[in-house]
Amino acid sequence: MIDTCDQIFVLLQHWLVSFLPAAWQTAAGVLLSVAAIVCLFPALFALTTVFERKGLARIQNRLGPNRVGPFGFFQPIADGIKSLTKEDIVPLSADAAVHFLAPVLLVVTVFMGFAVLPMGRNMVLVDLDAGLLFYFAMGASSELAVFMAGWSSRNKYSLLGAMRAVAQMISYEVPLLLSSVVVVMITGSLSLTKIVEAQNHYTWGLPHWYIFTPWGFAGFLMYAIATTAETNRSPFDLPEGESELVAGYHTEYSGFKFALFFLGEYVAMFSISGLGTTLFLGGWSAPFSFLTWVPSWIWFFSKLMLSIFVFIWMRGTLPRLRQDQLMNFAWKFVLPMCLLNLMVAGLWRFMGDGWLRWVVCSAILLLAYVGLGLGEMRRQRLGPRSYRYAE
Amino acid sequence: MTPLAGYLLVAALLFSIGLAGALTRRNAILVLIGIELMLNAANLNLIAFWRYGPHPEALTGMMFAIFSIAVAAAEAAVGLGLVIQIHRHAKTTDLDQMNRMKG
Amino acid sequence: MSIVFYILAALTVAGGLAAMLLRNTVHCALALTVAFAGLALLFLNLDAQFAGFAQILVYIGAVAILVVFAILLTRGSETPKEGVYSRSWLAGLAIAAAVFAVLGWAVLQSARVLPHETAVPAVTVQQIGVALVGRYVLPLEIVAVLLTSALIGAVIIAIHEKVGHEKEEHK
Amino acid sequence: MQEAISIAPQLSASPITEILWLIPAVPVVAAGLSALLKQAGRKTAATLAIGSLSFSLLLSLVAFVHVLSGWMAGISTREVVNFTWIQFGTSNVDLGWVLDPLSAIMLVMVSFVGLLIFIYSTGYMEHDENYTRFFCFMSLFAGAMLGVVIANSLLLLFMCWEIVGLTSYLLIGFWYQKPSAAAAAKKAFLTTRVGDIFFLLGIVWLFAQTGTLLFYNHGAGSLESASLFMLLTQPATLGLTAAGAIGLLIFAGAAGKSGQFPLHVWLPDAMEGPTPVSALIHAATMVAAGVYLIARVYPLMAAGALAGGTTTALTVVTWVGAFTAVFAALIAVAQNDIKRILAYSTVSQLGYMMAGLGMGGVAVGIFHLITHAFFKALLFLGAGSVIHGCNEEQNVRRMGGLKSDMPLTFLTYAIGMLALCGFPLLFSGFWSKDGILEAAQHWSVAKAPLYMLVFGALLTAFYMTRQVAYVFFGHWRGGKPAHESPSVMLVPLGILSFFAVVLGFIGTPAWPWFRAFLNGKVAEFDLNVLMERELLTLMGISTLVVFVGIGVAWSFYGDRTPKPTAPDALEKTMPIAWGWLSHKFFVDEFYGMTVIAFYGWWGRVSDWLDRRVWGGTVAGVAWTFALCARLNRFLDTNVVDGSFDKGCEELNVGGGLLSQVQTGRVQTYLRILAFAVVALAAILIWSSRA
Repeated sequence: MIDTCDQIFVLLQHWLVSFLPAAWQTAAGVLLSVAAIVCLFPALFALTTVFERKGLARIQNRLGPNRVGPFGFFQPIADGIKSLTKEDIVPLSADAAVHFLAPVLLVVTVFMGFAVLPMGRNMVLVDLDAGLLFYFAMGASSELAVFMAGWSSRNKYSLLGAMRAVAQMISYEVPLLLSSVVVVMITGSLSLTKIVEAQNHYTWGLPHWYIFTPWGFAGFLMYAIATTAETNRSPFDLPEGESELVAGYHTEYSGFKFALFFLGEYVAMFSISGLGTTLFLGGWSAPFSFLTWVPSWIWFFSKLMLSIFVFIWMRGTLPRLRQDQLMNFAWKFVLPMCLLNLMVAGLWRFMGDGWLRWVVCSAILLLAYVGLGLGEMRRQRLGPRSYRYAE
Repeated sequence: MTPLAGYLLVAALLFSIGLAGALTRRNAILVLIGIELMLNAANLNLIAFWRYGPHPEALTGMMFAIFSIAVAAAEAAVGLGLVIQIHRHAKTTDLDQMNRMKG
Repeated sequence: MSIVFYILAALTVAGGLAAMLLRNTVHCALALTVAFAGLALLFLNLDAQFAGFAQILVYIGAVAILVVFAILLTRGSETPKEGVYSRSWLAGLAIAAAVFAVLGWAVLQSARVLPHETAVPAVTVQQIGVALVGRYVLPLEIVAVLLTSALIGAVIIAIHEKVGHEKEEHK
Repeated sequence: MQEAISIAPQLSASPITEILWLIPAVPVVAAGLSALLKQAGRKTAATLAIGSLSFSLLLSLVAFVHVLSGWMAGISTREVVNFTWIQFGTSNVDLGWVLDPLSAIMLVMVSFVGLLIFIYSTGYMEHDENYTRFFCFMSLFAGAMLGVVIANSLLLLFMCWEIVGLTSYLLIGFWYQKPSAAAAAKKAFLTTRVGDIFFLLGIVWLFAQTGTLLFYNHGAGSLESASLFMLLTQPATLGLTAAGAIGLLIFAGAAGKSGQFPLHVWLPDAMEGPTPVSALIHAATMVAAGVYLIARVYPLMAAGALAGGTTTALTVVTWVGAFTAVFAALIAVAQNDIKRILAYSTVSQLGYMMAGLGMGGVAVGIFHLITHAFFKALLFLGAGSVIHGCNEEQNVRRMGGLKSDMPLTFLTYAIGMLALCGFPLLFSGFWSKDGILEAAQHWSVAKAPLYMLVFGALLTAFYMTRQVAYVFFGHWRGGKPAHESPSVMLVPLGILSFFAVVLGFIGTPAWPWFRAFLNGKVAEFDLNVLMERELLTLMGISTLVVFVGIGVAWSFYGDRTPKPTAPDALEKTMPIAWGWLSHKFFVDEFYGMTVIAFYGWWGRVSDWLDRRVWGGTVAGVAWTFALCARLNRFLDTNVVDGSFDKGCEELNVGGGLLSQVQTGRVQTYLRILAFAVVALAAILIWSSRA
């Protein structure tokens, strides 16, 4: 019974596919899974927008949407209908083809990432040997979509927003990759299912998640920072800073194309949270050994939603950074920490079992954190605010 | 035609396209793009020979391609840096106008 | 020769052609990414998973972006008045055609002795990794040094010489 | 097969043997570190040296205790760790180290005496500006010496041996600004090289014969029965077996290092170095390395000897040792420099050790080596203290009456002197020398060595008494009054004198613990042995000899205060003999007239050849070339230049034409390149088709 619950989606797929001729079964199975993903995440997106608006409202001491449906829960439906029926405006001087392709490319590359994410036991679309590499390849491609959107709009705000976004994404892709490489080093595999399997062990009822090791904890922090920047979320939302750039690279988009961008951003957030869950939080494995009877996909999605909640929480709490602060932070703090973390992971790997490696690795990371942090703080000379005026 | 010959022909075509671009375009960046295309065509050759060669488990062609990709990335970075600096200096990226060896 | 190969080859060659023929430089760069993507798919078709994904990551994720940045920084997105092809384009084209002729001739000449379908090589990423830090560790180190020096070199080349620039502006 | 044995650490080696290499390595590392120090880093240098050697001593003690406990349990310990150093073709050169009773005892002795002398040096060298350099060399020496001791391969031993020689050279010439010190250093280096060449020949021969230089390698080493048997069956020249010939060659190396006749000349001159150096290197340890080497290869030297018999090699060792013992003792009688007397005494005592080895085996020689190391180090340090106290005065004739000025130095010096003389029963020298005499008594070949050694003992007692009488009795004949040395110098003296007394009791005939330990037997305490008539006679004779020597010397020198310039008491009695003795039997002069004169003559001949014959030839060739060159210049200016100018014009024109190609257009270059590639490929394909 427990197994059936755990594998319910897999069994469902097998059952549905079994009605078809044998030659078609594989293709149909893949198609079915793709369809499920393509349906599931937009739905989750819709739900999340409500939660985000209501959560932000609670943080800012407001009520949030509460008119459409019970407690305002039908708000996304209303929004969806609105954006679908709105006029699709393409600026006269815009590059129409590229302008059209940009949101499509974004959504496609973002959804591609889900192909290798294991969402539960045996629940992975394609178990690629180089899964992580595939994920990052797709993530890197989405930058091009952002650039296309910004450039094709023929609007200086769009272009500036796109440039900012691409520069930021490239800058933070380095720590993102480096913090993930740590996991690969320890697991010895790029396959995401193998990474989850490696974490699915228990000692004294506690899981072997990578976040519970010194390098894993540091890596997770770096990863979280990098993902926040990578998805252009607050406090790294400069590319979309309304006060500076109207709305960034999708200023000139309206109607359904705008909705696609919106969808793409949120789905990117889901997928990158899913990757973080897989890499550091044990993927679909249960947090305690006595909870393993709960279906694995429930654990995956609850961890994913927890990450999303942290994203929303950060957005409600932290102010936006300045561009130079953003870059300094990436290159002078996050990157050195990531490089050091690589070394620590190597040390961890070769020191063998025992308490000593815990002490040594933690000490190195803590010292580096404090040292680098103090260095950063010292550079910040807080003085009276200076105003600059346009000439 | 064997599959290998097909891949080699595609690579040759791509190489020639890249060469033609590098020879005919005015813009320095596009010349660089042409060179990138030529490099990629070479990579395709390497991978194809690896796949259909006698000892794929030795990974020689694959390794060659991977290193070539890494080197191409470095080449692109330096090349584009040069183009930007030239643009700053001469206010143009037109190769036909850049025929003086003296700065 | 499967139909997939023909589709991918057509896509790649079309991308390459577009990259070299289009008038708008940004369009050229975008067409280039199409060619890159086609090549990556060709790699996958050749069972070189790792190389294919690395191709996407490096070329589409980095080189294409770099090209695009360079185009924007050099104001190359505006089509020049005097045309996009150099004055001696005909000679260039002829030589490129000659190169293709020679290469194609060579391939067709040797087509008889080229190997036919072989078994799919079972190569895992782990094997590649082991080879990289084992047999190929020296090239790996050299590439690492090269990348570092290229990074520094690119920064030094492209760095804004503030003092000189400001003086020019004052004039 | 050998590889498998030597690469993998042997299972039988205990942990202490595995880390035995640390004992020499740590002082060497300390030397390397202190070489990096500035001159001002005096404290650091001393701390490094003393700390590293203390560490070595600690490890040596652990190793010794390990061997000792094995011996107590009735197991004779011989653990080796071997590894392959170089591999060429099918043969390989293995290095390794060994822990057995011999090396364990030597390790403790070297590191302990070395440590005491290091501590002493901090006081003695206090005012020297090259303090750090001194400790650097000393540490290097200690490391290399310990390396000699643990080496399980003749090659490794030779390497350390040469480093030891190098440090000896460096330390003798420590005050290189003194011409005499520089000359002495050079002399020491060159003289020992003479022996080392023979040594090296022996090594090469041994390697050629046995294919290994390891001493012990689980039956495959060169000192183990299989190899020895093979060496014995190989005849060499002059009726020697290969084993005997190799043994003699190795002995030549040992003779060089241990100052045996005729290569003894460097050792007295080596006293130009600082006194702690003399004590450590030229009395206690390095010169004993030769004796140790013979002890180490003793199975090779003794190979082929039947029970109670002897071999040619050992006979040679005995005769050379006995002769050196008497010869050096005779010279020591007529010397006036306090350190020179001790130096000749050292040569003489080394002769005793060699003779002991030759006649009585390893235990007899090494026992004297150990006791001698302690009391001779004590004497040298005492002499250093005297020199320090007398403001760098070294001539015994200008001292006197120091008994009251330096009471503690006197006390310890007297203990050392009595131990060296072999004063009966209480002092270690008596027992160890007695062992040698006993061996000589039982030697089957000849009785002459016994008489020579007894005569040597008489002379030893005589010259030591003479020295002590000059230095400590009578009254002060020097310039500035003497003063007692600091306690940092006196404490090592005290410790050494303690051992100079008690060490004898581990090797008395009644309780031959030392011999039993080295030979892996059980030591039995049996006082009755002392009561045997033969032994008793011998002990009586040696006691008598000592008393006679002391008495005669006292009658000549006791309690008199001759002027420094007045002739010696002995000189008045026997002027001719005195002349010979004080000139060291004219050995140096003899060498000067023969070997060195020959080299000088040969050098002059070479110089003449160089200047006249070769130089003339070269000059002739040069002149011919000069002539050719003149001819050439004529041709150049008139014929070549004209055509060359023409050619240059052509080149200019050609360059002008070619510069058309250099358009500065990248694409043109690329085009030419591509065209060339096409042409080349076409040619290649075309030619391959044909």
